This record gives sequence, structure tokens and C-alpha cells, in this order.
Amino acid sequence: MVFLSAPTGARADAPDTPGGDQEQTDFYFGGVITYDDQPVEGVTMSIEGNGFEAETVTDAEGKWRLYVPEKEEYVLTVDEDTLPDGVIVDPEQLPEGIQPKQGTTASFDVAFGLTGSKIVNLFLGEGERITTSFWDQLIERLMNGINFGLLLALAAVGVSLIFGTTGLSNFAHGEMLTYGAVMALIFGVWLKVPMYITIPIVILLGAALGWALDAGLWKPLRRRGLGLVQLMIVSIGLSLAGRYVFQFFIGGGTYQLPGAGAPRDIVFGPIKLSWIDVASMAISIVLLVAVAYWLLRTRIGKATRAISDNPGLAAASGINVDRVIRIVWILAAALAAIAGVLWAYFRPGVKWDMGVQVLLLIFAAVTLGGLGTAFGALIGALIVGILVEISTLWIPPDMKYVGALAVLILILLVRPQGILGRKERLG
Amino acid sequence: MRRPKTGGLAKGDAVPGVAKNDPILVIDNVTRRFGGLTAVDVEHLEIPRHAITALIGPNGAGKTTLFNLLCGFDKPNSGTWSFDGKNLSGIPSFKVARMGQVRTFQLTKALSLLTVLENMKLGATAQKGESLWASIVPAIWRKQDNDIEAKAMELLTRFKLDAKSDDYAASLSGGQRKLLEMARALMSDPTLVMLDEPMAGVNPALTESLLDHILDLKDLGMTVLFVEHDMHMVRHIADWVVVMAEGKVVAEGPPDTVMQDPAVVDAYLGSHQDVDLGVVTGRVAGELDASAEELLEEIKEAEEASIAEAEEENK
Amino acid sequence: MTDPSTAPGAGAAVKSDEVVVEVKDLTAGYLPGINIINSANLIARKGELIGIIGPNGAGKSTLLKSIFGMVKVRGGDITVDGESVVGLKSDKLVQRGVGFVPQTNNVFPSLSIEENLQMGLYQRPKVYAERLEFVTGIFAELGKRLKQRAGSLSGGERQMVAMSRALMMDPSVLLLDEPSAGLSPVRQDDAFIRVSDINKAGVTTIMVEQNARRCLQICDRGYVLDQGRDAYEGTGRELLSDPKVIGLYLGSLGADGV
Amino acid sequence: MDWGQIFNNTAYWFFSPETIAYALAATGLAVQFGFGGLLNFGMAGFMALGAYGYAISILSFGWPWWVGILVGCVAAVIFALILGIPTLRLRADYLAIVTIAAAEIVRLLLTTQLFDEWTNSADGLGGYHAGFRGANPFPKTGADGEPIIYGFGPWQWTADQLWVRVFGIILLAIAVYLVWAIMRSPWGRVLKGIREDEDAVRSLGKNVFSYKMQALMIGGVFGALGGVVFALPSAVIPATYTTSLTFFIWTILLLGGAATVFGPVVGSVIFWVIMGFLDNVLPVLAQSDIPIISLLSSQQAATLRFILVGVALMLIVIFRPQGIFGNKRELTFVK
Amino acid sequence: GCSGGGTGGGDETTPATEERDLTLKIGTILPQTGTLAFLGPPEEAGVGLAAADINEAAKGITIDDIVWGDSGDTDNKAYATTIQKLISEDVTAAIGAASSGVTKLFLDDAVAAGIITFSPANTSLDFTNWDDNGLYWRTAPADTLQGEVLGNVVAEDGHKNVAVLYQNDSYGTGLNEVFQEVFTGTGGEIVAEQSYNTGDTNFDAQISAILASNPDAIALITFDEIYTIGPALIAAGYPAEDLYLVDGNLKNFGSDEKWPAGVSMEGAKGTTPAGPAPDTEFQARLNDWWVADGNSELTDYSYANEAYDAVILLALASLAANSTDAADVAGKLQEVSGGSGDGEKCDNFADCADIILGGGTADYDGYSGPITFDEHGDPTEATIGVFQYGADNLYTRIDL
Ligand SMILES: Nc1ncnc2c1ncn2[C@@H]1O[C@H](COP(=O)(O)OP(=O)(O)OP(=O)(O)O)[C@@H](O)[C@H]1O
Ligand SMILES: Nc1ncnc2c1ncn2[C@@H]1O[C@H](COP(=O)(O)OP(=O)(O)OP(=O)(O)O)[C@@H](O)[C@H]1O
Ligand SMILES: [Mg+2]
Ligand SMILES: [Mg+2]
Repeated sequence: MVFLSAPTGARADAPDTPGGDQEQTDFYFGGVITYDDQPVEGVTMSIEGNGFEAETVTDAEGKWRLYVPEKEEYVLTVDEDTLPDGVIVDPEQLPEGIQPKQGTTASFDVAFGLTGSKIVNLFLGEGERITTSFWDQLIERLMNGINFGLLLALAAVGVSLIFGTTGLSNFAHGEMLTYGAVMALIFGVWLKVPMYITIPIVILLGAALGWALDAGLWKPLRRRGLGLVQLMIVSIGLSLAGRYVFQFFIGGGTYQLPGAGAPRDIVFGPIKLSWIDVASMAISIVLLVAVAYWLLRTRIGKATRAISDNPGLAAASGINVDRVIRIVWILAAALAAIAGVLWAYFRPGVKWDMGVQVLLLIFAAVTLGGLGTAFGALIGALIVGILVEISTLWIPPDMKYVGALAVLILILLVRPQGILGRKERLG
Repeated sequence: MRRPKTGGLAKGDAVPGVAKNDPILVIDNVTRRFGGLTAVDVEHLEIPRHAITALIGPNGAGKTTLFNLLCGFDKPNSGTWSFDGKNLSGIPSFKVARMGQVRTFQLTKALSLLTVLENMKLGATAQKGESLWASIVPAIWRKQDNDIEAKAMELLTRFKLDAKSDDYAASLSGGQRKLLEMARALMSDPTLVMLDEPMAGVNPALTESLLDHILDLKDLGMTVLFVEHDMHMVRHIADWVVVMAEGKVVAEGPPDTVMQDPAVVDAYLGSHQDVDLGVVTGRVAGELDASAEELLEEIKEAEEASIAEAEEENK
Repeated sequence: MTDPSTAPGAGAAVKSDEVVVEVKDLTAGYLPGINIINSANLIARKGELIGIIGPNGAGKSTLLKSIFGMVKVRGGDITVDGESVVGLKSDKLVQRGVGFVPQTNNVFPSLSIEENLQMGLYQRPKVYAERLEFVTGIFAELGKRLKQRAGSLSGGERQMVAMSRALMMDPSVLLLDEPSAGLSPVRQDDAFIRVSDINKAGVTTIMVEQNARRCLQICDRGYVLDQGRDAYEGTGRELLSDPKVIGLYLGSLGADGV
Repeated sequence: MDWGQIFNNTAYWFFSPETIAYALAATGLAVQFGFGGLLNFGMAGFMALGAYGYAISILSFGWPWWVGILVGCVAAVIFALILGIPTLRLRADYLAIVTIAAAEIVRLLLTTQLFDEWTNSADGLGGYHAGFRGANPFPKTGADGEPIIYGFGPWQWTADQLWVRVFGIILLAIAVYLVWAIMRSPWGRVLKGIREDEDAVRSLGKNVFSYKMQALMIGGVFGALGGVVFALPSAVIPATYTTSLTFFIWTILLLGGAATVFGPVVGSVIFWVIMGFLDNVLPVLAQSDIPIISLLSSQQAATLRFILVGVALMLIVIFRPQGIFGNKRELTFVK
Repeated sequence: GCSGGGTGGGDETTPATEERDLTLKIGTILPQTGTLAFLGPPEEAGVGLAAADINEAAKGITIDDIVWGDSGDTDNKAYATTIQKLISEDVTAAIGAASSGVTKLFLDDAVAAGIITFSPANTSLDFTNWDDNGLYWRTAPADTLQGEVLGNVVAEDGHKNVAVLYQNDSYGTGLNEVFQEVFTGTGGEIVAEQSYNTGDTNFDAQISAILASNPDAIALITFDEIYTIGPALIAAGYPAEDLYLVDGNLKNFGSDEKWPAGVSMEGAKGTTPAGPAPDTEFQARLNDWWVADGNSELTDYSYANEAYDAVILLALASLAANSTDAADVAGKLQEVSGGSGDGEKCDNFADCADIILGGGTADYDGYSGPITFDEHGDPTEATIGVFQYGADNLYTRIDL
């Protein structure tokens, strides 16, 4: 490296806009010069070639532009004398593919690409970029993961309850989430009902959907004695129909609920949360606790398990099987609806297929926890949520679901009955 | 009509764990625990060949669990056992069955959406058509299959299931399932057949005729080990009786001896097998003999004791 | 007849001629076109203990299930307390005080014993403690392992749970499908005596049994069901000594005094 | 558009490569689920492996097309092994989720840019037809140099299109024959037994795991062949092999009847005929003057198609739960 | 497109002054359903408006009732039945599909049936050498140009450390590749590069990875996902003026009810192919046509220009060939785009048609840029506009 002497000589004035001091053609070279991340003003840049010559000076933002008449190769020179004291154009810091001309340190051959402009930026000196540390990232994502996991849990508990009571794998559950979000969109955005009223409305409408689905579809089908696989296919058809009903009405675009994109201004160390995040987690936790209480403390909770074991015997014990299943559907659908709203805030956005996108994660959560165990679903959901969020610290982001799914498989290898599931005895 | 029993099975006195002259199954130190409960804890047990052995014992004594272990459906906490001289511990269940030790299940396992006949045919072993490649060419297995079918029909007739042979097994009544379960196990011509309460729920008249069949099979060289709570049946066909309680073998010997054993009578049989319950309950006129009185007494005591216990627990 | 009140183990028999359960010309079945029950008739009067025996596949369980609303009735009528119950679902029958112990699949495997018993009282959870005492009085084993899951129980233990579940609700009519199956001999005797006791306390009981002798010993009247028809009817004693019944259904095992 | 044309366009789907491909995959599923009781929800994964095995063999390694098909099948067998060894001992419904997850992993691995060199990531592969078309026994052009069109009525194809169909139908016929042959044999009986209660079958001395694995492999190979047939006339795009593909295959299986030999074929025809019919008929209705329907825009008509497809699937399953060929009797006992 | 010229037979002999009486039948195979359904309306509007313009000009060619078809997506497989419908309707050309993947799946069928496939939005390089009998064409500009413009814009704004979030498909990866190459060539550094798969609905992990690298600017190469990613980035406190958008997501958020009201994109920049004429008037016409056709207002104009130009080019080629036969039309497409090099420039249908009817060679420059096809059917020229969002969340062109 050769240090040149300090710049002398008067600096020319920079034009008002880069290149403003020249005749404007279709082709120009331009760029920025900074030193230690500060723009350098007053550097003289010159261009030469094809019988053309021009010169300009960088402005306060360190910007310059040199117009040339033809799309040809030119020689660009930085007047190192005009750089701050002791600063030179370090060949190490030159843009990729640009080499100083033989015998110089600050003259380069420059050529255009496909377009009429070519930018040569010189970021000199020691730039400093403060990145978020691995641990801070991990903690931040863990928090996101918990938030995500909690909302997954709301849906997963519903899936688990339905599975636990009726044996049905409800593939239409994703649409029940979307339904909640769409209802929130209709009331909260289109009808401009305040959100604190909209959310109870959504829960009620979710419950109504659950009621309607059971009364209009599932109960008659139980009556007809359809097998579980048949019911599952019905739920797949329902999912398809439901999804496209949403697209029918709201189209293929993404909508936002009021307050979505609220700034994340609640800061605890590396964790940044918006009030929406906090509210979302609070709602999830309150609802999950309520469901847990219901399951553990009420007879209906136990009845759900009895029915899943043996509906005939449950009826013989005086349990009104249809009624319990109805309640389960209402509860599951209401939880799904609110989970849909939270999901719409988490993504953020309401979209016709937003629900089906998490369906697999919900099922993974339910399975991971042990099929039919509501608490297992909760644990599974948290694991899945966290894994999805943090796995991309190690794996490419376009494979972010792979991590969660692979872990699901691994855990099932060790515990084939899921985390909280139990083995049956034989004989 | 009673056939002679096979005698001279044991090498010495009929004490628990006594060695047999020709054991087919030898069990050593097999234990199985579920949490705090030791369901099976058998130090030594030998099952005699070419004989019918009954395994009896109170509910929850560990009989079914022992069956599960012996057949590879469950893993013991410790212990070894051998069948026909071959060590069986750790061998997967299907291999055990292939060696000729076939079992039935107490809670029946009918293959619901197969017909009764198909259920039966599945029981036959060494079927050529059960390999994937051979299955494509019927010529390879057709004849064998027909033979199997004939044999199956024969058994079904004996088990009074022939009329149902083309129905799905799912449509059988509880007792019929038991019958199918047993008939299916017999399809494989096992060396040792292990029957878990084969006659529970089977009509007495039919039971009787089936017992004859089992005795026939014994005559043909088969060994039978069965669990049963019906003492008439045990007396009728068993050559040897093993009694289990709380996981342990507490007594064994020829039926008549064992069933006189006071410990067995106490823990399991009750001393009042021949009392007319109608009389005991006062529904019919009849002499309440001493043993009936005793029975009532015992029942009262037991009831009070358990009530007391329950109360204690409630506190 | 000995005086029932002085006979040991006897409670106050509450009997009357009032018909509690009546099955009239019943036809029922599972598959279209095949009737399992062919115009069967059965009457149970208040406080009676009725035994039903018959060969395997005769339709005994089907008959109980049709009374309890679990099999579709195709013809005839079933009344409980004089009212037709045809078409009523099981939980409605439970409300009317009918209890039922099925022959198979009669426990909730993933529920604990305690929860199984609670299910028996689903409609009246308040009296749980009291009834639990009553039931554990009969099957003491159960009382000690209330937390064990029914799915892990042995066959006999399950059967006890199943019986207890039905007894929890204190029914006025009790339908039992082979309650003694799988129980050890002592327990079987116990169970029969209990059933008899419960019956004497006024519970009209209909019991299907393959343990036919024991059953007929304690029941007031018995039916022999064959191919969906009531082939024989009579008091327990009559049937026990009827040579035809013995030949066809009871067999000689156990009768020869061994 | 007139009704004749609607009919023609609908009839097209009787012999389309898609129909054949889905039928093949559904036949595979019939082996796995219908007869073997394996809730395999990863059929899309098997199809993807078939298609990619075929395409990559040709494009990256320059192997002949038939080797490509073999590679696809081998890939499916290996996938079945990897999937089966650890998971076949899982309870049926757990298996369902694991297989969905495995298939999604396959799809995501094919989508990710990590293996771009072979998979071309999200863009998928195309342009591998030369070998297969070169093997076409049907003359492409007649004596006059004009391309020959084979067939009649709604079924008119160029030589290449005909070849794809003939080849696909041959594969399908072989698959159906095999299923028919093995399912009436003792092998099939064991498999059906396993579907009902594997412990019982174990107690009778059958190696349950081995049978399940064989079923998984056979079904997987049929699935892979389905994937190949699907790819033969077009391209392989990873986004094709989503879970909904598996769902469609399942629906087809149940439409036809799960434990039946011809059910999958008929189910596939029904499925595509419904798809084609609705696609043709809805826009016509939307432009007609039937009240309400005529208010639909073409967008809404298109969306309505999938709503109706969903509803149709539901209705068919509801009103013929045993499927077209299924045995109603079975249904009385299903759980 | 192996051969852009020469397949059409006999057109050279067409007398220059002959009156035309042509009826061109075209169909669309654009996403009306599925994950890309948001792209359908603007593209269809483009097609519809072009047809209306052509018919109104009455230059001896009428566009028959358009056969509207749905390409759906690879998930719902709508394209499979649609392409058969178009084939059976005997269309000359199918306009579509939006996604390269979908096009690949039906292209061979369309080629076998001898109809033109003309995509307004495909950017995958694979089509360049596809075995398509010269029947595949597209108006979507190659990534190379836009990528370079984007790279230069970001660089010229003085950004040194830049992160990219792009969609994992031919569109995103292609554009991302060029952008990165150009940008690093200017002296900048790519500090984070995150991709997502089409159909993903949550980008949290990607966003937090990008923000963790603390970039000076972020290039967002996405489609509709911007509605989720944009608000999320801004919520995380990232300044809007350091965001750079591309043609897939440059939308007038200010007039879009789907965009959350409070979220300002002021200062964000974006690039998109744009002809010399300002878009606003054209977009108003598109919208009018669309609404008149019985739809609700357009909120998005992605690829409307390209779709419009595709239809115009087809009509011009048909005029030039005096035929509606697909092969003949395809034989003239390169010529009317200016690809033969000697055409007379014109920028609307009527003018171009007049040139053709007058015996000349037209060189159509449309709303999506100057459009000049090479022999593969790929556009070689494009003008890329640079736009910036104002306080009203609407974008205006800043490079003119
Ligand atoms: N998986 C298990 N988990 C916990 N306890 C178990 C399990 N399996 C069996 N047990 C217990 O082990 C004991 C032995 O059970 P087993 O089924 O062997 O009894 P058994 O002798 O067959 O009785 P029975 O005559 O009633 O059939 C029982 O008390 C049962 O509750
Ligand atoms: N779910 C069913 N579907 C069709 N047929 C059935 C069904 N359940 C029972 N059956 C048939 O009905 C007949 C009567 O069965 P049921 O269970 O009533 O017999 P049971 O008298 O109780 O016999 P067991 O003493 O063996 O329990 C039998 O032939 C049986 O095969
Ligand atoms: Mg047992
Ligand atoms: Mg019965």
C-alpha cells in the first residue's frame, strides 16, 4: 500500500444533484464514496475515454454521477488527493470485478451492463455493522415461537378434542381458522366494529359455526353410521369447499385487520413485542387455562374421553353422546375462530388459504403430544411453534417446516404414542 | 364318559416348580412389573408335554400377563423360558407362533372384516401362497388352499360355526367369537396351544363337546395349556393344574389334589362350589348345610371388611 | 319355602305382579333382511329376577340390546313401565332407570376405574360417594386401585368394573349380559349373590348367562332363547331339571356332581 | 359452447394421463390402506419420487427413459423402507401424520435451492421427453407428412399423446391385475387380517412387519409409477406434490371403494370427469341467463368449481360411503 | 421458442393492400383460483381491454368472445381441464399462465394441439430452449434487466449492506441472482439472503434473520406476500425508505383497502417494467373495462400491461399473416414486435395495424416496454421504471 500525501488544492463545488453539472445523456456512471461509513464530500471524480472527458465532485451525501455520451468502456479516476487525510482507495475494498488500472491505485476500467447506468460505490475505511447476536436472535425467536405455539395450541386443542371424542381427524380445521379471521375482517374492517367487540362476535360466530357443522353435517353422518375414514374424506371435501368459498368472497388477496403491523415497541432486552403480540398471548393463555379447567373439572370433559373410548357404552351410561359432541364442536370451532384471528395478527394478514397453511403444523402438534390428549396438544403446539421459528437459525429458510416435521418423526420414533399418549395393554 | 387322565407327569412331589418328566415349556425367574405392581413373578415352572395343563388363579393373578410374556407379546423385566428346548426370550411373537406355540386371547381378536372362513384359513401355517411372489401364481398355492379350506370347514362344523362361515367375523356373538378364536388357533396344528379362558361365554352344552375335541387333540400328541375359571371343565380335562396368585405359582399338581389344597380353596375356589345358590340366597327351599352357612358368613365378613377399608380410604 | 326374611342373605323382596319390562313379538336384527330376534316374548314383573340362557348366537345379547335401544327394532313392541321404549336412545332409557352391562367392550379403557364408575353416575354425580361405597363393598379389589386405567385391567377385573359401573346408578331395571364371565369361581358366586341381593332390594333384573346352572339357581323365572325365539320358559328350577333343556343347553358337565 | 362439446370435453377425462396417473396412485393406496390398513398420507411423496427419479435420471445422468422409470420405482422402494422401518410400528393414526410429514419433507427438499443443480428447485424439471417419444411405436406422421391423429370423437390424440396413454394404461392394467391376483391369494388374506388386528395375525405366526413393509413398497411403487405417468406428457414441478394431491388420491380411493380392485380406476375417472365437467359447464351457466348463477363473474365461476368439487366429494362419500364398488355390508361394521 | 420465423407458410406472398377479414379466437389460462388468484384480475383485464381496443379499431380483425379459463395453481390442478377446454374451443392462442410452473405442466399439451401459449408473466429461463415448435411466447421481461436496474438503484442510494428476501421460484431466484450480482459489482455487500416458498403464509423467521443482520436496505422480491411482509417489517421498526420493491409487489397501497391504514411506505422505492406512456391513464381504462365487465374495482395491476401487449401482438401478427392459424400467427410474432429489426415503430394497435395493412412492417412498443422478441420468443428489450412511494402510499415514477 502506498500512502499518498495529504490533499491540497481547493475543492470544487459539488452540483445540486449528482450529475447536475453535466449535460444529461442516456448513460451515466454514478456512485457514493464513504469513509468509515461517513459520506465523503468534495472528492473529485473524473471519467475519460472514447474521446470524452468529464469531471465532477461528490456532494454532501458522498454521491456523484458522470454522464457519458456512449455505452462504451471508460476509465474512471478518483482523485485520491481530495479524499480525507491519509485515505486512499484500498484495492481490497473495491467492488467485485473492478481492478485498479496497471500502475495506478485509483483509476479503473468501467463498463456498462445491460442498462444505461453503472454504479461504482467506494466504501472505504472500517465500516462497522452491529448485528444481532446469536443468543439474542434465539431469544427473540423463542418468544415468537411461544406466541405462535400458543395460537397453534388453541387450534390444536380443538382438533384434539374432536379427535378424542369422535375419532375424526378434522382436515377442515384450517378453514375454521380462516373463518374466524374472515369474520374479523368483515366486522372489524368492513363494518368498522371496534376490535374489542369484534373478537367476542368472532368467538360467538365460531361457536355458531361449530353448532351448524355438527347439526347440519356431522350428526346426520354419525346417524348414517359412516366410518371414520369416510368422515375424514368428508372433512377433506369440506375443507376444499370452505377454502374456495372464502376465495369466492374475499378473492385471492391479503387483507389486514385493524392494528396489524402495530410497532413492536414493548422491549425487554432482545425481545421486542407489540401490544398486539402481548394481547394475543394473553388471550391464548386465558382461553387455554379455561379449557383445561373445563376438561379437568367438569363431567363433560371426562365424558368426551368416555365417548371416544366407546360411544355405545357411553350412551349406556346415560351420557347424551350427541350433546357432548355438539359441545365439543362448538368449543373447538370457537377456539379455532379466535386462533384464526390471532393467526391473522401473527402473520400478519387475512388470506383465503391462511388456515390450511398451518393445518399440518396443527396436526403435527396434536400427534406429537399424543393423539386425543388435549394437554399433549398444548405441549406439542408449543414445541412445533418454537421449532418452526428457531430452526432456520441452522437450516435454509425455505425448509423451515422441515425441521418441525422431522422432529415430529424423531419424537414418535422414541415415543410412538406421542408425548402424553399411553400404550394399550394387550390380551 | 370320562377319559383317563395322563398321569406320572412330575418328577417328584407336587410342589410349586416341580420338575416334569418331559417338559415342553420351562420358565425361569420370569417377572413383569407394572409400576409398583408385580403382575408376574414365576420362579420356576415346567409344563408337561402331551398333557393338558390348566392354569388357574384369582382375577388379576397374572395369568394373561404370563401368556403375553411367553408368547412374545410383552417383554419381561427379567427371566428366561424355553419351549421345546429352544430359548424363547426375546423372540418376536410371530416366530414363537411359527415354532408351534400358539395362543388365543382372552378378549377376543376376531378379524372383523374377514369372513369367518378367512379367519380360519389365516390360522394355517406354512402356506405357500403367503409369499408375495408365489401369491401371484395360483397354481402354486391353489391345492394347499383347498385343503386348508376343507380342514377349516371341518373345524367350524365342530365349533358350530359352519353356518356362519361366509359372514364377517364382526357379526359374531360374544361366545361365537371365543369359539372362532380357539378354532383358529387349532388351524395351525400347534405343538402347544395356549388357551386363555376359551370357554368363558360358551354355551355349556357346546363346551362339553369341544372338550372332547381337545381331548382328541391330546391323543394326537398336542399339548394344551389353558386358563379357565370353570372348575367343571378343569376337573374334566386337566391332567395337571397350576395355580397362580399375585403373580406367583402357589400350587401345582393333579386336579383332584390341587383342588383340595386349602390354600387354593381359600384364595380361589371358595369352599362352596357345590352349594346351590338358590338355597343360599333364600330363593328356594333347601337345607342350608354347614358349608353354605360358612359361605354366607364369609361373604358377610368380606363385605364388612371392604366397607371398612373403603371408609378408611375415604378418610 | 323358607321365609325369605329369615333366610340369611335375603333382603326384603319387593315383588308385585306389575309388569315392568315387556317384550312382545319382537323382531330385530342388524343386517337388512336377516332377523336375529324372531317374535320373541318376555315379561319381567316388578322385582323379578329373570334369567336368559341359550346357545351361542341365539340372540340373547341382541334381545338385551334391543330393549336398551341399541339395536333397531323391526317389529313388535317393548315397554318399560307400560310405556313403549321402541326408538328411544340409550341415554333416555338410563333416565328411566334402566341400567345395562354389555357383554363385550363394557369398560372405558382409557379412563381410570374411578372415572369409569363416575360415568355410571353421569346423570346424578351428587350421590357418587355413597354409591362408591356400595360398589366397592361388592368388589373390594376395585376400591384399592381407583386410579388404574381400565384398559390395563385383567379380564376379570374389567368385568367387575363393568358391573360396578351399572350398579353405580342404582337402577330400577337392570340388564346384565353375562356378568360372571371371566370371574374367578369365588367372585362368580359373589356376583350371583349380589345380583340376587340387589334384585331383592326391588331392582327388576334380566340376566343373560352362559353359567347357566348358577343363573337358573337364583332366578325367579328363566327363558331359553334359541334362534331368536323363546323356546322354553319356566321357573329356574323347572328349567334346571327339564331333560330337554339339559340335553340341549345345559350339558352334563357340572351336573354330575363333580 | 354447446352440450355436445361439454360432453366431449368431459369424456376426454376418461383416458387422460392425469386420470391414469391418479388411478395408479390410488391403486397403490388401495394396497396400502384398502387391504393393508396403512393410513399412508404420503402418497404425494411417492409420486414425487417417481416423477423426479424419472426426470433426474434422464436430465442429469442421461439414462434411457425406461431406466428412469426403474429409478423412480427404486426411489419409492427406498422411501418406503426409510419411512417404514421406524414408523410401521406406530398406531395407524400416528402413521398418517408421520407419512404426511415425510411427504412434505420430500416436497420441501425438492423445492429448496440446496439441490438446485438436480431439482431446479421450485421451477421443476421439463424437457425430458425425447427418449420416451423416441420409443413410440405409433407412427407420428402419415405418408403425406401430415401428423396422424388417432382416435375418434372426444378421444383424438397425436402419436405422442396416444403413446403416453397406451403406456399408462398398460402400467395401470398390470397394476390392477397384480392387485387382483395378490389380494385373492393367501398373501392378500394375511394383509387384510393385519388391517383388522395385527396382534391376532401375529399370534398366528405371520411376520406382520414384513407384510406391512411389502404393502408399503408395492403401493409406493404404484404411486411412483403414477408420478411417472403424470410427468410423462408434461413436467415435474415440486408444488404439484402437495398434501392436496394425497387428499385427492384418497378421495379417489374412497369414491371407488377402498378394498376393491377396480375402485381406484373408476374413482379416478369420476374425479376427473367431475373436474372437467364443472370446468366446462360453470362458465356456460355463468353466461347464461339463469337467475343468480348468471351474476357470477368468470372468476367466481372458476372458484365455484372447487366449491362444487368439494361438495361433490362430500356428497358422494356421504351417499355412497362404501364407494362405487365397495361392499355395503362392510360398512355396518366399520369403526 | 426454437423458431420464431419461418414456420408460417405463404405469408410472404400476401398482397400488402389486401383487406383483412379475420376473426381471432383466444382463450386465457390465468389464475382465477388458487394461491396466485390475485394476479388473475389485472391480467384478465389486460386481455379484455386489448380485445376491446382491437375490436373498436376495426382494422379487419375481430377478437371473438374470449374463452376465459382458470389456470389455478399446481395444488388444485385447474389448468389441466382448462387447457383441454381451450384446445377444444379451437383457440389460436392461450394467454397464460402466470406461474412458470403451471405453464410447464400444460405447455407440452398445448404445443401438441398446435396452439400458441403466450404468457404475460413467466420468467423462467427454461422456456427459452423448450421444445415448443415456436409456439411459446411471453411478454414478461427477463429478470436480467430489472435485476440490474434494481441493483443500481439500491447502490446509487448509497446502501452498502443489503439484505434480500425473495420467493423461491424462477421469478424470485432469477431476479435475486441478477440483483445480487449487480449489487455486489457496485461495491455493496449482501449481508442476508432469505427465501420462502410460494404458498408460505408466515415470514417471521425470515424477517427476523434479515433484521438480525442489520442491513442498510432490504430488497423484497415477492408477489402478494408484500401485504404480510411489508407491515411486519415496518412493525419491527424498519424504515420504509430503505425498502426496495419489484414489479411483483409494486402496488398502490394508498388506494388499496387491503393495505393496513396506518402503515406508511413513504420513501420506499421499486422497479417495474414500464413503457414510455404513463400508467395512470392506462390503469384507469383497465379498471373501467374490468368494472364494466361486472367485476369489483381492480386493486392490483401486476402484469396487466404485459397481458394487454400479448393480445395486441397476437392480433398484429394475425393481421400480418392474414391468418388465424396458430403456426402462421406465431410465424409473425417476432416481426411485429420489432424482432426482425426493420419495423416501423408504433405504440398502439390502430397505428400498427395501419402500418401492416399499408404493407409495411410494424414494430409494436407497448405498455410493458419496447418488446422485441428474439427467435426463442423471449423479449429482449424492456424499459424498467423506477418508482417511489409518497406520503399517500402511492408510487410515482422518479427516473424520468
Ligand atoms: N399394562 C398394564 N398396566 C398396569 N397393570 C397391568 C397391566 N397389565 C396387567 N396389569 C395388572 O396386572 C395384573 C395381572 O393381570 P392379568 O391380566 O395377567 O390377570 P389374569 O390372571 O389374567 O386375570 P383374569 O383372570 O381376570 O383374566 C392385574 O392386576 C392387572 O391389573
Ligand atoms: N353386529 C352384528 N351384525 C350382524 N350380525 C350380528 C351382530 N351381532 C350379532 N350378530 C348375529 O346375531 C346372532 C345373535 O347374536 P347375539 O350376540 O345376540 O348372540 P348371543 O345369544 O348373545 O350369543 P352369545 O352367548 O355367544 O353371546 C348371531 O348369529 C350373530 O352372529
Ligand atoms: Mg386373564
Ligand atoms: Mg351374547
